[in-house]
Amino acid sequence: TDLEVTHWWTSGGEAAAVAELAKAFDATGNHWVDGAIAGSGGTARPIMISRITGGDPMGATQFNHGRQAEELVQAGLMRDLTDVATKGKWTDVVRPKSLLDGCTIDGKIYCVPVNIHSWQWLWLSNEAFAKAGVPLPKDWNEFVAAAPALEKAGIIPLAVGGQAWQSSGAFDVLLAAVGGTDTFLKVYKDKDAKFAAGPEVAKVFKAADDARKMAKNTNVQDWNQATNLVITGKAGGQIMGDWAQGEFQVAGKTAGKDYTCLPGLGLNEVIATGGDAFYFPLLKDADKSKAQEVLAETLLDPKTQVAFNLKKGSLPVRGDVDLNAANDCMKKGLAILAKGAVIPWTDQLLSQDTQKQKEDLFAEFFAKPELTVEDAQKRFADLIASAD
Amino acid sequence: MADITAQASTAAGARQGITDPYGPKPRRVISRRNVFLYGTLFVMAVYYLLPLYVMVVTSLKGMPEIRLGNIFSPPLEITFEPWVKAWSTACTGLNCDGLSRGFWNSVRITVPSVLLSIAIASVNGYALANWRFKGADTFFIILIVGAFIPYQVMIYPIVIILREIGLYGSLSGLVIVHSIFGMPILTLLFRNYFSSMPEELFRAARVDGAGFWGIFLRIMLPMSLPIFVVAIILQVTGIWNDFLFGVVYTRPDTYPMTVQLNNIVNSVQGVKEYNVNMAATILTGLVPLIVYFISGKLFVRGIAAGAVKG
Amino acid sequence: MTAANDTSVSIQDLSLNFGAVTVLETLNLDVADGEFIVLLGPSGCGKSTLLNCIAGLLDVSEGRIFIKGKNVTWEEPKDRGIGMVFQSYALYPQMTVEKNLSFGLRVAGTPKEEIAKRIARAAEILQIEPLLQRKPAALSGGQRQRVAIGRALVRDVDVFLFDEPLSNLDAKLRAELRVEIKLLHRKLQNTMIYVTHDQIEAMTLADRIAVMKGGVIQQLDAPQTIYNRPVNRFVAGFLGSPAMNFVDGYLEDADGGWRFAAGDIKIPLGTYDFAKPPAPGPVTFGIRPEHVSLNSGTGWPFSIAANVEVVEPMGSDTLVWLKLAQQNFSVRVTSERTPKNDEAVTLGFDPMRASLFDTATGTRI
Amino acid sequence: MTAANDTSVSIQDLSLNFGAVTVLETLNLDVADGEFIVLLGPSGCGKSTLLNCIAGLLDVSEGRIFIKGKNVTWEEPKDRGIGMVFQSYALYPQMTVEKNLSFGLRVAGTPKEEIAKRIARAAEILQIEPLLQRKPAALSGGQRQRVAIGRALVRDVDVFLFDEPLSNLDAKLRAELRVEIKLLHRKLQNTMIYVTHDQIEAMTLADRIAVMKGGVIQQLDAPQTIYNRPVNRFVAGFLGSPAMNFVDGYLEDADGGWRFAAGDIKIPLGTYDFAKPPAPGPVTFGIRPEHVSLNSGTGWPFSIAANVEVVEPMGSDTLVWLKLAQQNFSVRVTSERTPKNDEAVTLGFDPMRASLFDTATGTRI
Amino acid sequence: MSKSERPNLLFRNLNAKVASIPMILTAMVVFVGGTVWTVLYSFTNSKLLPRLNFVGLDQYYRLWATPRWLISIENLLIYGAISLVFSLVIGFLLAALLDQKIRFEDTLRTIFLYPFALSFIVTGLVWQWLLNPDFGIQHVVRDLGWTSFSFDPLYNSSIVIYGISIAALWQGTGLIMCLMLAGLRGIDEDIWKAARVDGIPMWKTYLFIVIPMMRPVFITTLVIIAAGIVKVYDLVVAQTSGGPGIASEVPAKYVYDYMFFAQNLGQGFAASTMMLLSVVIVIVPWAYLEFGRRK
Ligand SMILES: Nc1ncnc2c1ncn2[C@@H]1O[C@H](COP(=O)(O)OP(=O)(O)OP(=O)(O)O)[C@@H](O)[C@H]1O
Ligand SMILES: Nc1ncnc2c1ncn2[C@@H]1O[C@H](COP(=O)(O)OP(=O)(O)OP(=O)(O)O)[C@@H](O)[C@H]1O
Ligand SMILES: [Mg+2]
Ligand SMILES: [Mg+2]
Repeated sequence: TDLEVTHWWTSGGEAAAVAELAKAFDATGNHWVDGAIAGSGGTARPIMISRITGGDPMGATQFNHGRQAEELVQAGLMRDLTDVATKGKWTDVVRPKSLLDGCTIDGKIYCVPVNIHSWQWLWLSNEAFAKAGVPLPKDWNEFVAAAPALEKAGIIPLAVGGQAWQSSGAFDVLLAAVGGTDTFLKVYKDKDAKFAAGPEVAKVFKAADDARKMAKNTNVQDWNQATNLVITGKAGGQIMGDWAQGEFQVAGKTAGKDYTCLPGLGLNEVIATGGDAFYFPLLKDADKSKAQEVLAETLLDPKTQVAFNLKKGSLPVRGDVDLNAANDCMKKGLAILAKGAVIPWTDQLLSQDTQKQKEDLFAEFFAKPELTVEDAQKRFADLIASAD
Repeated sequence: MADITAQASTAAGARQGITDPYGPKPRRVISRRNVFLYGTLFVMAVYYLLPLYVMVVTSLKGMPEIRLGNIFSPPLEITFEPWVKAWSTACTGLNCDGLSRGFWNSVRITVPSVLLSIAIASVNGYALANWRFKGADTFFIILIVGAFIPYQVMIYPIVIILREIGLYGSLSGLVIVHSIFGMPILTLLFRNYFSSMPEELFRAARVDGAGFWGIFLRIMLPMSLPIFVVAIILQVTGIWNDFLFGVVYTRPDTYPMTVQLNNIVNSVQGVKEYNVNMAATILTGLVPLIVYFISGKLFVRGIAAGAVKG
Repeated sequence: MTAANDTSVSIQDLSLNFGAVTVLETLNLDVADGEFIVLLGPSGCGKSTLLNCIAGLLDVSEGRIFIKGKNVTWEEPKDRGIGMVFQSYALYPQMTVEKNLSFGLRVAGTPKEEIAKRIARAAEILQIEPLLQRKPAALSGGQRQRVAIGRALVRDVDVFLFDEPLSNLDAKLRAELRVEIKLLHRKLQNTMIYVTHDQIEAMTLADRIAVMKGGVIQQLDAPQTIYNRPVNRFVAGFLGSPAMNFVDGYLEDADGGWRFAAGDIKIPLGTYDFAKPPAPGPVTFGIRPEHVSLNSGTGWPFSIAANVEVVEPMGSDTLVWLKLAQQNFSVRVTSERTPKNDEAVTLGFDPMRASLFDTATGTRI
Repeated sequence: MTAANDTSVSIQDLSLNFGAVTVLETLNLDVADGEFIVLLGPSGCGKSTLLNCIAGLLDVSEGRIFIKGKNVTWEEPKDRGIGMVFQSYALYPQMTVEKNLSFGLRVAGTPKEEIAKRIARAAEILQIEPLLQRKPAALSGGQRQRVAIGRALVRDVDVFLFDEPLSNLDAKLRAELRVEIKLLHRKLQNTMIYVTHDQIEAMTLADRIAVMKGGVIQQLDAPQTIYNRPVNRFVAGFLGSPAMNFVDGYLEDADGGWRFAAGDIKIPLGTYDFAKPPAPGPVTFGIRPEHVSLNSGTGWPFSIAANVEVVEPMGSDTLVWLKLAQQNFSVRVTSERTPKNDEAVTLGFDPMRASLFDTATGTRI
Repeated sequence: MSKSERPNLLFRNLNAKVASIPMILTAMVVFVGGTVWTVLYSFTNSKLLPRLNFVGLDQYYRLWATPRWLISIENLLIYGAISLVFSLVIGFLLAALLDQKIRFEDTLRTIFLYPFALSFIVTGLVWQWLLNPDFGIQHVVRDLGWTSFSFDPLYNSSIVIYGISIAALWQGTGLIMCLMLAGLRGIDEDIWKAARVDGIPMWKTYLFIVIPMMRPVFITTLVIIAAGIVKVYDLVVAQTSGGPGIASEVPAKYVYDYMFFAQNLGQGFAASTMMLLSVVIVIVPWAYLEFGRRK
């Protein structure tokens, strides 16, 4: 049975990863009809939502699990996967458990998490530091200290693409790394506005100020172009999620030799359990509904998980798979995961509305030096106050 | 104001001497006026042509040359690979068939949309110009104001409307959407055009016994070539170039070319492949461009007939 | 209330307004069978509007219209038995003459042979046989006009409506086609209603002229009656070229009977045929330039001396302008007797040929 | 080669072509100071083109133009000392009448008081003082035309050029403004060159008329000469309304002298004033409708019987149509003597008033 | 005789009414219906899906307290002013130049008009590239040896909106030129002659006589430009995505982002209502004057 699957994975590493899913699904005798929408979630999501609400749903669709699809579920447009989940004992195999929480609404499971993406990475170009003649930094603070040397060598210390979610994400990473897990949770989970206006967060803003100064010469838009700056040694480093690893791989770079990764920016080694999940709109066609079940099972199949996540550069959602093929960085991630040093990610904690406002704020903050740290923090606190 | 009519007068001038003007006034080809006139036009022409030039040149270069060279320099080594790639092998997600699929989808979307929207708008314009009934103007004004509404505002209500009539996601749905959004300007054009036709012609046809449709089909239509050309050009351009409706109201297997273009351009794999992007860009714009190059003259004439008369 | 049976077109209490503007107001008009009626009036007086109402191209606001005794007020134009010829010809530019002529018949589904027969007849009457395969763009103005008439002709209608059919043509052609229309009417004996603002056309063509002003018919009469006994000053001034001379003054009851006085000039009105019992008061005296003679002896009931101001030779005649009681006054003379500028001349005329109007209301006295 | 000093405008060997089309060909024209010249001719004969050449709005192809003795062939329009009035008035629609009049002067930097003075004068002459603050859209046709003339007037020029200034107006207004222009010319004594295709205008206004056809001046003469002794058939037919009657036939050398023969009709030409020595051959005989009399006794050098076909009463006169040698023939009579349709009548005329043309070349014999 | 009675007016002209149904439906259902619906839901706190939870003017308070919205409005005003002024000026200038009976008129007209055939996406891409400091004009000029040359409008917050306007003008002036040219050709030839006889210099003739006479053309043009200005979206997305930061955001993009990206329909609807309101305030009186009370 043909099943149309929409997603916004179109960059090199992503596309390769999707191919794995498609291969696995096609192997079950069904057919994966690829509905890639380029751009980002921002471009793709309205199309997906329009189609679901417009009565022309696809067979399955990618969302970031969390609150993006909450209302669609509430409106009864999405398929309840509890049966499949019970059959596949998802509650047992999915790790960490909190991942499934994001898919659970009123006790029913509505989505299949396929990977764990963590944002908390600093990717460094070994070549760039060599060229600048400074040793590879071990954490964010050393990195900031090395910035002048990099700049002198004509290298952009930190690559931050123009898209708003990159600046906003970078700040969130700094919040968790520089501020620490508690700070992060207090701000985003408890939405403590007073705290957000306080000195703890001010420290983070100071770090963000460093970041924007280091990034000011980045003239690219897309995240992977920024990554490419690091890959080619034009930039010293980039704060980006583990999906960036896919790009290094496609470029044929080896972790540890050509590039270095610092989870939690080397300050606070935690991993956020964000990630992608597949949702299944409620379909009338019985064959397709059946195929949806098959796809859901396939997605969580250990083999698929490995193949997909290796290409994608993300971590698998089940702990019982064999990841010997994983590279240096991935192993670091797995180790942290094993330690249980996980935090929930903003997709789960904040509504898209708040996320967007946050993006607007940090996009402005990173692009506009005149926006002072104090003003930005004040606006951030206001935002947290009204967040939901 | 002929430019170069000096030859005749030089002969005459020689015969008569300067003191006795005879024949046409001698004009120098390089007068201040001509220098200003052609100079300005030339500079403007360069401004307008530059992007096209850059697009074409870039699309014929290989990536290394682009990275090193100058965007304005002609390609050292002409390669058509970017064109081939843009047309047939560039990937979006798992689909690696470039723009080729989108091209046919665009044709399948554009042709019926253009036909339907022009059919509706021409009949509307005709009814407004010749068969005015009470309230018609009010609807027309609403329509004109509607032309100013940002499309984004209408996406959601239209999703609902299409869902209710069960056309969401189908090609017919998209065709209807294009017809709706083409209606204000086209109706205005047709209304103005038909109003500028002699009223007596219409009356003569009524006396002859032709009805609403008879007059429209047999009298008005054969006289409306210029405005139809304008309408066709505007609609072909508008619909072919549409991205928003194409992406929102269709499904991947019917994505038009612009959506494919966006996918190709935004599916960055490592470095941006500017040459492929440019080739894809040109390919996407080719159909409306050809339409313009062929019928530009009629366009101006039609505009004069339909748009300028208030 | 139905129309009298011998009328071809009968218009009863017709009113028409565009929004707040009333263009026609309770207008009545009866046209006899076979009659040639001309609607004459200045631009904007509602002539075309009236014609369009008769044709059914405008919806009337009040009143009704009968054609051949049938109430057609709400009929479609094609069902009224009318044919119409327009000022701009209104030929369908993309059709040949033949197609133009047959369009109405084809729409009505008339059989082919019948169409061919009618076209042949119309073409013969109008002598446009050689033009049948041409398009309108390839015709001269006069030919176009003939085709336009032909289009009405083939429809075999009871009533022909003409809306200034000659006003786009040059003077020469106009004169020729005028005669042709006259002959056509004589041949066909149809009822014809003809709109024009050219008085020569009106005078030469009409059985009766309806002079309109501001949507109201001022006078409806035979051309000569209208010319010689206009009911009011407007009609008097509108007809005749060069226009009638008007002199403002007073009507006085002198010893010898009524007389007209303006400044020094006193004109005894012994021979004048009063339309109603006269009373003293301000009146306007009007006389046509051709009813005044110049230097032609003293045999006139009234004569006076004056100085020539401007002489306008018009070829066949000459118009002589002078002042009478400080008011412009023109006299038409044959070219042979043309005076010079500033020459002193004697005018003579018969007050019987004059018209007197109440200065205030403008009506004939 | 310079122009004679007493000429106001002198055109020498003027040719003009648009691409391959020659519109004017080696045209010569001398206009005396203060003269009123009318260029008359059918549409497309090059009247406007000639006027535009004089104004400097078109570059001539050959030849030269003198105004007031100065060679202005290469001058800008504004430096030629001309003022021009256009058919469409060409008023600047968004400016008041006053601004319209003064715009040219203001651009030229004329002092304020001077401008005011000139406008006051022009406004007085044309009686447009009350209109000065209005915009053209709020003026009637006649008023607009007067403003257009005013615009030429304020420029204080030697030569006025008029391009069909009255043809957009209705007949009545046309007649009025015609007299006004005539008076204006008398008052100003400027040279005026006036284009029209209306022969009444030409006849009444001109000191001399230049009848043009196909870019060539056919005849340049005083109106009466042109009317009475047209040099060719074109000129004869173009002037006069109703037009001259033409009968095709032969010139024969009969016993009693020359005579004209068409079918049964033989017209002895005893009194005719030949323009050149006659020779037998096909000729066209022309006589104006007003030079033929109807039923007026036998005192005429020539008379013949005929049957009335159509009678066209035109108010002041009546036009009677009949056939002579199977050709249409019209006679103008006064309204009193109107015959009836089909009545048998006798025509009489004096061949001295007739014109004879060579049928082949059309030139007067 | 039933015909003597005035027939039911509803059925007179029936064909025309039937034929106008698409227009009436579009006007009433899509434009009016859609607008009313949008306005209604702007008073709710709808998130991903429209829901009738009324929250009064909350969305509007928030809207006008959002820096990004204020920047968007400011950008729209700047962009609008630039487009309006420069489109009209350049369009008119080009038309006036082409109207001088020049050679190659057809070729030049085609050159000026062809960008109009390209979509905003394409236009945006090309100009993004031309204005890219690392590849485009800046890079080329620097290569020529003028190393301090700086021209990177798309990467400079304070002038980015001008950079976007460059592309917009490139794309749009051709059509304006066409309209103007048509208008110029409609001016009575005699007006030109009258002005020449009066000795009025060319530029003054244009400025004081011809331009005022072209009022209807300018109005049509204004409508077309204004409609484009309000809707500007694709161009910004293709060139800068609103960046750097939020320096080139525009209202239409705000609407889109908040409706779909932020999944806050209420906010998006409130923003679109504000846009509609301004359109209505400007356009409706004009439309009534222009189309309402004629004939
Ligand atoms: N559709 C209309 N709406 C409003 N007023 C109109 C309309 N048609 C005509 N009128 C007005 O009605 C009046 C009469 O117009 P009509 O066309 O009948 O005049 P007319 O006598 O035919 O003039 P003309 O000799 O110029 O043709 C005019 O004042 C005109 O302005
Ligand atoms: N710009 C031009 N290019 C080519 N031919 C032209 C041009 N202007 C005029 N002509 C031709 O020159 C001839 C004379 O034109 P002109 O306007 O002088 O005629 P006219 O006597 O003024 O006619 P009308 O009485 O209609 O105004 C016409 O045949 C016309 O077609
Ligand atoms: Mg009329
Ligand atoms: Mg002319």
